[in-house]
Amino acid sequence: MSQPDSYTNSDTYSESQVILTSVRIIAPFTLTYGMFLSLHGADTPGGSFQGGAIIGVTVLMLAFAFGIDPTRKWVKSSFIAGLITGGVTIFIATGLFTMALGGNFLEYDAIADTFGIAHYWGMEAIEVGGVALIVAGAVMTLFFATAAGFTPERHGNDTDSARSGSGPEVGRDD
Amino acid sequence: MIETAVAYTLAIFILLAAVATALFRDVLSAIVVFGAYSLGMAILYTFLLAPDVAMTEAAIGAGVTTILLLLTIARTTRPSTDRLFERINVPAVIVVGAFVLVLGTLLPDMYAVGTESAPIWGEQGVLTETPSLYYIENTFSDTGAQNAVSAVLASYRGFDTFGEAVVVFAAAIAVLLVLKREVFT
Amino acid sequence: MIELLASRYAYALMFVLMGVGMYMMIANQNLVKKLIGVNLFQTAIFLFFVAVAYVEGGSAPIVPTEGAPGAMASPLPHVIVLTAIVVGIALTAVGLALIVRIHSEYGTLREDTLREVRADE
Amino acid sequence: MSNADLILPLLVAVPILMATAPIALGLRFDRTGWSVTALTTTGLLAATAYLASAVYSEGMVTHELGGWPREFGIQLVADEFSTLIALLVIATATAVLAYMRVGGPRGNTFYAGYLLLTGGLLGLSLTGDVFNMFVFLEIVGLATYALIASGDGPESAVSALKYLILGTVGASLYLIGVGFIFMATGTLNMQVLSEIMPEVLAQGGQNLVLMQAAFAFIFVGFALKVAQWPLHTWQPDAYQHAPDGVTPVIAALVSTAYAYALGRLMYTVFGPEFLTSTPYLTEIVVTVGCLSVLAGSTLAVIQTDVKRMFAYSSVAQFGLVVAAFGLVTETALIGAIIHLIGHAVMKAGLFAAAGVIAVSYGARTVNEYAGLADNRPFVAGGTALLLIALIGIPPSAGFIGKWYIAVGSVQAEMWPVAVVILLSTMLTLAYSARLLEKMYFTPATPVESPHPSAPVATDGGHEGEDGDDAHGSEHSDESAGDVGASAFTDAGRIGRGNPEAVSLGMLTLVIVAAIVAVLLGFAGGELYDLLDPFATEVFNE
Repeated sequence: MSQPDSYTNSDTYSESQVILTSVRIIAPFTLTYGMFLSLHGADTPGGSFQGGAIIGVTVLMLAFAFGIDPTRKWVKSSFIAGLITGGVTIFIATGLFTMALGGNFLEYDAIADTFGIAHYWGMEAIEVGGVALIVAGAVMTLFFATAAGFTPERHGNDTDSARSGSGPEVGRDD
Repeated sequence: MIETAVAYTLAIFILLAAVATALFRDVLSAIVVFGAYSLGMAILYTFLLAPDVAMTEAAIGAGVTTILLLLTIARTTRPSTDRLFERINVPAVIVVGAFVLVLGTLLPDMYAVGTESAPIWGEQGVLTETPSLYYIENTFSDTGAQNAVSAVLASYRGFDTFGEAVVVFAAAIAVLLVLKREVFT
Repeated sequence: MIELLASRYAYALMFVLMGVGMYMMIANQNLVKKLIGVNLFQTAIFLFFVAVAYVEGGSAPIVPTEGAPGAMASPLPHVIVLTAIVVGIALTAVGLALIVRIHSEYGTLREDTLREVRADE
Repeated sequence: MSNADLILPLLVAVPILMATAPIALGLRFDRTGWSVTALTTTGLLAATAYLASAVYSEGMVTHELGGWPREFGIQLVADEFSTLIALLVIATATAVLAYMRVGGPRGNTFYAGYLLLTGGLLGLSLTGDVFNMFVFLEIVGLATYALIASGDGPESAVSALKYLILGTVGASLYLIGVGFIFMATGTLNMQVLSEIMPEVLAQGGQNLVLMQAAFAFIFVGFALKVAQWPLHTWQPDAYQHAPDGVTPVIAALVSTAYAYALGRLMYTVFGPEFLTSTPYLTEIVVTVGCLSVLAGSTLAVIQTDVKRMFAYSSVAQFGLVVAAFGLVTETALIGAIIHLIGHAVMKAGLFAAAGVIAVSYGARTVNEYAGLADNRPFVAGGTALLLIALIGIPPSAGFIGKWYIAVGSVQAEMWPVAVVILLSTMLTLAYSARLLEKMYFTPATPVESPHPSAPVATDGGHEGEDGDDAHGSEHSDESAGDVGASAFTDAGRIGRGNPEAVSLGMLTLVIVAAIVAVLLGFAGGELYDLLDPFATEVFNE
């Protein structure tokens, strides 16, 4: 199952030296800031939603500066899929783990009672391990999918397919 | 007092930005003004003691939303503009105006902004031990976190956050389905 | 009247913003602008919750490690708004993806043109 | 049954956890979606059945998430009402999979979306917190928009966008209602709210006005989501243009879950006392419901597209449910719940039948149904049975719901509702009879191509393969998709669909739905007894 890797939207960015340089300088900082926000949300304003979004936006900045195609080649589909599915899995696994220890869903005190780890770390687990990953992955997905746009793979026969409305013809190109 | 004055000014700025967003004929201009609107909102939130919300609005409302909107018009067309503003649709204005006026009749019954004698603080209502009071008093001893918003988000109402994470996941899946892509493009 | 508006300015602003959002959904023919209208409608509600949580002369809800916390904004509505903002961006993103697809199928973003194209089929 | 409550979070979390599986596995394998989904829903069905046995023998089961007391945390609640809806959701989600195996749509992201929809619907039915309900409303919404847009035609994207905009406005109005509830009481928990409502009523004044405003926002929001006239416009488009495999799920579950949420809020949060004591409230709710019944039925009669006709019929049936909610009597409330269940079963069957007929007979409009009974006796029989149930001829699912609602309207001394029920039955008879007459008494005309524009050449190459592929050997999903698509070109060529493209599972779904719709007619008394504790508690608090 492979989609054609052609992106016809190189017109969405301009290869300006100023932008390239500034993104090169800014990107490490925004990435750090995003991580700081994710990790430090329990005591100060900010948290994993904002942090994850900023991490995602960093990748978007790179895409704007270097073009969407090259960025897509660095950021693999499996990486993005891993971020999102991993985040959801960690989140739910935390909840199920507390249930396995005899607590309720997401009752971190069950972990605290069994392993002596503070309640606090249960929150960190779902924030950093769950939400931040999901948000960062989703921001990238939303951006790259929209940038790639909709490429109808059908043979330009609208009256027919409008009536059929069933069975997307996936994978015909391979 | 100075804070109230700033808040009023911001409120007026936000209102003007919203009206400009509605009336600009050029979509690009509307998007830019809408971004300014979101930033104005974010600043107003900091004056209303909600730094977490302000940061989210700035990062997501002004940041990600604007990027996605810009990307969309880059992927589609931008209609040529002959006029600066849209023609005002009078029937719609009348309908909407009536709607706003009806809602306005609710104002006298709403509690004043910033008052502490409101049901959420256990006064003038039925409940005396409200969740709002409980969270502020017990967040640190219950969870060990100082930011009460984080504590409510991740612990007391962790299930809401679960739902929120699922919404984000669902959005990613939905975009792939809508654009008919099998893999995470 | 003036006093009423001054003490409840955030709610009044919320109602007007809801009206502006609704106007955009009804009157604007461009689908992107309709979606911005939906967004505007939602942000008005966020303002409502933040205003409900606000306490005059209070502080942001960061509790001290020791001692009794003073007057503070309620964290609960803030959490609600955080969730709602994320829900809002999710809906916007899906809406935009739909718009991109509609544009590549019909070649237009205007609702009136779209109606004509569909009627022709 | 000390640990039945642990099932509650699992019912929500497991489908969502499993939704990641098709995506993760999709990186390595092509087609795992259907199997993963089928395993998950079957397992959940068993768990829900276990939960139901606990609830109906020992009463309400609750789970306090995070171990926090309900005042400060979020609670999941399974009572007689929500358990029934959860059971309906998971049973329907499992059953419709039988259709999708061959009928499509397919693809890993599609099944991820399908599992998200299931998890969202279960969360929506089990949550006991008004804001948490908003979150699940949006999960359900997002998944629904995506599933509708997974259709091939460009129309499906337009209908999905229309639904997205109106659905978001509906959910936003609900959120404003939540804000007013919070402002007036300071809490978001449904049970706490139901306990303090009498005091709010006694106190009166400002807080009561805020609660009335909250009700107004919530009711308008749900009127949009449940597709009440005149806010129903998104629904016919959405149902018509969704893929044939998706429409049964959406028509049976999504609006049903929204109607459940409305009922839950009206009766648990606001309570009968609030509903009857607020001036004009019941009259308005009943009027909106009755207008939807009449408008929906009338519009259904004049439709030519069968899926669209059924969609308008749904507007009418949900109107009946909303009107019954507005009657505020025990009998009407139970009648509304039973009608919700019955309608879901009948519409799942009817839309599945419409899909089967479209694929196997190439018929989508009423006129194209001519001669169906002679050529496709089984699916025609199933459709006929379901239509008879929909009209409400006893004994059938459609009859008992209407019967209890009518009895409730007499108890509430709202005679016009009984008259509206009678009128709607006549109108339902009118459009059902049109279809039945075509199916059984109009001979099939030798067809000149109904869609002359369909190019014959495109799928011609598949003609030889069709027969083999349709028997659905394990690896043939992909080519089975071609069968579905080419069925229409066949229809264009010889005026008939491809009977081979219909699997046993697709046909079974129709027949089983028809049988269940009839059996429910006999089980009216039992259902009433199951729901009676809920209604008694609501009305005697």
